[in-house]
Amino acid sequence: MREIMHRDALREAIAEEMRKDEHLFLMAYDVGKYGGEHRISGNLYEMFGDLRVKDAPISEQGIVGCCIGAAITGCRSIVEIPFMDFMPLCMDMIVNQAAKLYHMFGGQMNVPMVILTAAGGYIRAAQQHSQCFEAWVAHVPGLKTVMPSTPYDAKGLMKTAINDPNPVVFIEHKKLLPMKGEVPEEEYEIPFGQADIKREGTDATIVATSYTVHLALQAADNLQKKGISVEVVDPRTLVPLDKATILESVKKTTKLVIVHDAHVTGGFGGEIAAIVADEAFGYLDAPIKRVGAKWTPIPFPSVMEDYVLPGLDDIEAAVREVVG
Amino acid sequence: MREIMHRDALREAIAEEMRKDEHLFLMAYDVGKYGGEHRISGNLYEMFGDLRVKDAPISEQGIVGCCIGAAITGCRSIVEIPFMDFMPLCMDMIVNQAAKLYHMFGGQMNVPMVILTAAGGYIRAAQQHSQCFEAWVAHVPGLKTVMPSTPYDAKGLMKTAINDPNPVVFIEHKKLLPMKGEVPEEEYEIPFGQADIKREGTDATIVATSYTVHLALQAADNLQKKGISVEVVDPRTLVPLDKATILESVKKTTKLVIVHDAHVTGGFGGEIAAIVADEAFGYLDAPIKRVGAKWTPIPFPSVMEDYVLPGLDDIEAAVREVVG
Amino acid sequence: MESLKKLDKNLVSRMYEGMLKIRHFEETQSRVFRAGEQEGFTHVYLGEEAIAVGACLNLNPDDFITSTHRGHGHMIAKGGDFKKMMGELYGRTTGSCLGRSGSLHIADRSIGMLGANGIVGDGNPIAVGAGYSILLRGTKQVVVSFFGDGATNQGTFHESLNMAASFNLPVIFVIENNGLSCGTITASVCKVLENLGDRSVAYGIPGENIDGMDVVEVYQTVEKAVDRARAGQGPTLVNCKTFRHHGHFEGDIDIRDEADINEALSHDAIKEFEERMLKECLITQQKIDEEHKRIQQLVDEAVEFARNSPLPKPEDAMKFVYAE
Amino acid sequence: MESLKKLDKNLVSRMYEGMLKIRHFEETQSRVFRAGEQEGFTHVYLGEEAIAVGACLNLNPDDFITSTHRGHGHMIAKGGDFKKMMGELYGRTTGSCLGRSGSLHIADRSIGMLGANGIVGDGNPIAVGAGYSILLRGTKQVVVSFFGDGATNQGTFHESLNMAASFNLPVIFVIENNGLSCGTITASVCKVLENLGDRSVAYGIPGENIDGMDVVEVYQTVEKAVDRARAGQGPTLVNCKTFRHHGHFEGDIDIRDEADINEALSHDAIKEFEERMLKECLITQQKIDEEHKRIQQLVDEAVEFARNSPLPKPEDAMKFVYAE
Ligand SMILES: Cc1ncc(C[n+]2csc(CCOP(=O)(O)OP(=O)(O)O)c2C)c(N)n1
Ligand SMILES: Cc1ncc(C[n+]2csc(CCOP(=O)(O)OP(=O)(O)O)c2C)c(N)n1
Ligand SMILES: [Mg+2]
Ligand SMILES: [Mg+2]
Repeated sequence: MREIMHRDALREAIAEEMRKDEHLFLMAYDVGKYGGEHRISGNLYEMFGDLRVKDAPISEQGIVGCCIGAAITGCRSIVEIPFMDFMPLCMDMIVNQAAKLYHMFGGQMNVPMVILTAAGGYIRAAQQHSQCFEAWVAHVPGLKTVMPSTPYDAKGLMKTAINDPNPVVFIEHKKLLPMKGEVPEEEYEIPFGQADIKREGTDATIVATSYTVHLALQAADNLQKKGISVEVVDPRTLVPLDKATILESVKKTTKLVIVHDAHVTGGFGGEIAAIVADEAFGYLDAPIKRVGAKWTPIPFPSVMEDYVLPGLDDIEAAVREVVG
Repeated sequence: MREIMHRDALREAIAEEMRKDEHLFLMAYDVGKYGGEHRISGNLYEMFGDLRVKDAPISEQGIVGCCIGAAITGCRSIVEIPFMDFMPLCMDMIVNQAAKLYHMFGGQMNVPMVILTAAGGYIRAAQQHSQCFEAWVAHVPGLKTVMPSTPYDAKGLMKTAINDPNPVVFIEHKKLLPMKGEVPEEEYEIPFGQADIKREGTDATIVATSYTVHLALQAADNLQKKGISVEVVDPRTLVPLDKATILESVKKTTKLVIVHDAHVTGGFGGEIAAIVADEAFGYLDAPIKRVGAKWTPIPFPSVMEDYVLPGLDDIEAAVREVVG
Repeated sequence: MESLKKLDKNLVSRMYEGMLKIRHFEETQSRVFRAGEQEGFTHVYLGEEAIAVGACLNLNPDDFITSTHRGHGHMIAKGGDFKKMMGELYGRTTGSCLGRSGSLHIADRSIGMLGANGIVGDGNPIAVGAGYSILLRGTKQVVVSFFGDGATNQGTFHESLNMAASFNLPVIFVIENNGLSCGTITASVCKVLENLGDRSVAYGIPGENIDGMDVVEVYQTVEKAVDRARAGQGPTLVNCKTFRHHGHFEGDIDIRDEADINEALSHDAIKEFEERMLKECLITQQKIDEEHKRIQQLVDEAVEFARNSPLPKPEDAMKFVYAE
Repeated sequence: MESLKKLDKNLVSRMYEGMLKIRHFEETQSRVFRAGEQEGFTHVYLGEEAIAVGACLNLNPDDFITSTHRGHGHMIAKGGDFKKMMGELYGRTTGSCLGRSGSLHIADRSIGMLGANGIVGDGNPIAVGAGYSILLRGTKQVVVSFFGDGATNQGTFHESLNMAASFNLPVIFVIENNGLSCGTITASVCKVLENLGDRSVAYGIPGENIDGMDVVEVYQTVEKAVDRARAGQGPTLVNCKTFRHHGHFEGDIDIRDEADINEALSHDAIKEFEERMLKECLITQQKIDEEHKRIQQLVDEAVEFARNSPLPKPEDAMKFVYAE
């Protein structure tokens, strides 16, 4: 099968859906002629023109609000917030408006829109361009939260996101965008709320998200050589969350390590740990371990950033600790 | 001892510290002559004048940014964001600036300021005036997160917050503000990172925060009558978190229920559950239960709001479940 | 002041009826709310009737409006149904939002009323989005965004006007300039309060500063703006000076001088319109009395209807979190 | 254009030296960065030298500036030390931020440089706060906030100017209007791009639209603004038209036409200043050549210094999370 990059998989998904719905548009600074801060929009501007691939001012609240207003009056949209670090600038619109209108107005208006963003570190972008806020988003009812780890998942989930009648926060990772993977030529969607077991194993379960899925897989390879068999579960969407697959895996392996790029403290790993400590408590044979960023802003130089962010060593150490 | 309301305890703390430091100011809309949206500032305007108790435009980013700029140039401040629901409007300033500058600039500038806000529901204020975002705040290194439950704690923690050289998010609860409690006449501070055992017990531990501490205490009373002895731990500050007291309590009771007003999913309860499922795993005798808001925006009418938010019944049921 | 005789008769009586409807609805709402018949909070539109009515008389049923925390007047002017409205204010299932949101979030999509909003200033970006959607869908609709003088100091005001201007959107921005931002005198936090219409210069669009107590002036100014918008000539900013009869919300303290209030109350939009009509022999005193009675009766019926309407079921709170 | 002879000789040579310092520093920075000697991202100030230099020559060491993602020029103009700067860009412990933040967050509190900032527009509220602190501390300092044309469309621009105007703060807002917002042509998202200085009307303060390629015009315009600010007459907005030599960041693609770039490059602030000096016999070609050499040597020494400076220790990332 052909291999393409995340960013290209996303563009394909967007282009396919834009062809089907002339009231679907893309809006953000730099999405036009420039092709997107992460080169996701690429040639969409040439394909669909200025009105549907719209360069916007640097006005995060304005842009997101604009897509909300369009959503409740008959259009659909994808808005790009290129760095998730900028999302705090428009969390009000996302949380107080996009997530609430359907509930507040008793079903009179729903808000179909995709908020596409890229989170995460490992690219030496320093304190204000390396953050992960998926835990914030996943705390807000009315929003759905998507975090793909492969181009295949990215494309299928993006198509589902665009066709979802609700606001979907679609979280890419800066390290993933240029990464390649197999993507079929035919159209397909991946339903929300279905975790993917990226690797089967028997001794311990790793639940990992986004870029760290790849770290987890590599750690699993390394551990296999030492005779430890690790199962890697990728939830793919945090809301809705496929609890069943996670619980089943933990019931089988009886050990759980959770990995994400975000800070451990207050991260979504806590949610997963809490679910398992409640609903699979009787099956657990070891403490639940979390691996994520240490409690400090993400510094610039690699020598420091690599120390702060979770690495292979951290993951392998956590697994070894739980398998005892 | 005299009994005063939360709001008055806070005002006393602020007034005492403002008397000591002429470069400490309070800024927000309505804090002046009007006396504050929650009547926390009261007569401070008359006491300290227009420059130090400053009415501001409805510009949340601007106000918080202003306090940050003042902080790094020799002043200290308290900024009020009356409803925590408005905090998403200024999370950028709080997270990308206040929390980061000290780290980013290698210790050249620190940001002493208090961001005072009121969270929570139970007052029929509907979807956009009832939210709790402490989990967001507690996910950001560089910030401290305070959640008092009594006027005594509120005053002592506010004084510590004002004197802290870092940005402190001080989260009151709308139901607490008019609640009375004992507060001594003398000045005192309460250090951050010291949980308070609000009630001792042996059969189960409830960790509860803010207004729900009172629900937990009442539930504990009710359960006592049925022969179940509940310990109620109030962390008082989420960052820094007094893990030791929580872990010790759980090791003693072997059962844990966590309660907060915020949504269960993605709430700070997950963090506490995860810590315990890691560091006190061997002591736990039952699944960890969390009690909080159900997965929906907070609706307006009491008949619905009371269904969504955690109540006595929910807490008692959770404790009964873990004690078996 | 222009002679009413120059206007279409039918228009004059619709102006009058519109203002009376708001006046009686709100007087009654104030009374029943203060009597404790409703939960939560409510902000009434008393005194500002000429703005909503004058503006909305230019609109078609399929045109859109966005609104504020003070939204009843807007909804009535856009054709809102008294029964659905009172049902909502009483938190009953017969309300336009099924009773789940109350005064703060009243909305009726079927008449293009895109919702009262609890976040000051957030209506503007949503209005921009509705305008963008009109462009994309290629209709001739227009949008009117109502908001207060306080809201003009929010970042969203600026972002919205800039976007609407650059994208040449059919949006009319109407400032209800009552000089108050809750408990803050807006003039103390905004130097240009009197001439907020001149802020249009910053966006390269027309701006007007008009007497918001004169329904005819409002009507004619917005008429021009609507014509421009429908002709594809982009947005207009209209600053309407007005006076709010009551405190910020029902039951709030009032920071204004009583003498000033009484002085201002002597210039009432409705009373002066009645005097004009009488002077120009367009109405008789008897007809005036009848109209007041007729409309009050409609309000009373709506109150009765609401009182007798069923409360929502608690578990219905869980509905409308996500659209299917 | 005014004769340079009217100016103080010393001032003329400081103008020249300031611009040359930035030019040589940035040319070198561009080269070493593109050669792969540094990590992360960097934005250079080439072409815009006259603005930072003209503005900062009016400032005392204890005055403040806030900056942007394009901050090297501001820091040099405010008296920044080449070695500390290069140390920072190379991520070394000798950097002004101890190497933890790099190009995007360069800062030096000791010279009143309050930090380059990765969030577009966030410098403005911080500048307002520095201004408020000056008022409260009762000094005669002033603040200059530098930001781009793109940043003028952020809500924070509006909130900041409104606050500074209402509170009458000693802040000078300087727009570096290069017509570009990353990959977006600002004119396409902002109708008033050419005359952004007129946005001052919206705040009731003076505004200027000037040639940002003429260091004398910048100097004299900011001089008046600084005088006003020190005299307690409040803020000024200065729109400086300029031209950026390179793409948005080093290595970025450029959306501008090559012909346009070349045309614009022929009007270079430094080359034209040299010609003026030569024509007015204020300098000789030999002296010009010497100056270039002298300053390039300072830059080269700084690069050598940085290359030989130690990398931070990984675990030092955990420092400066909280001040004690
Ligand atoms: C973002 C935000 N900040 C603050 C508030 C609290 N608040 C509610 S209404 C109001 C004043 C609004 O003034 P204005 O826009 O002039 O409207 P008016 O009440 O005068 O009609 C404030 C500060 C809010 N609801 N939302
Ligand atoms: C809040 C925010 N939005 C978007 C960005 C991405 N970004 C970085 S620089 C830039 C363009 C800034 O343009 P301008 O303010 O004119 O400065 P210039 O680069 O032209 O000097 C953008 C969009 C950002 N860093 N922060
Ligand atoms: Mg007002
Ligand atoms: Mg620019």
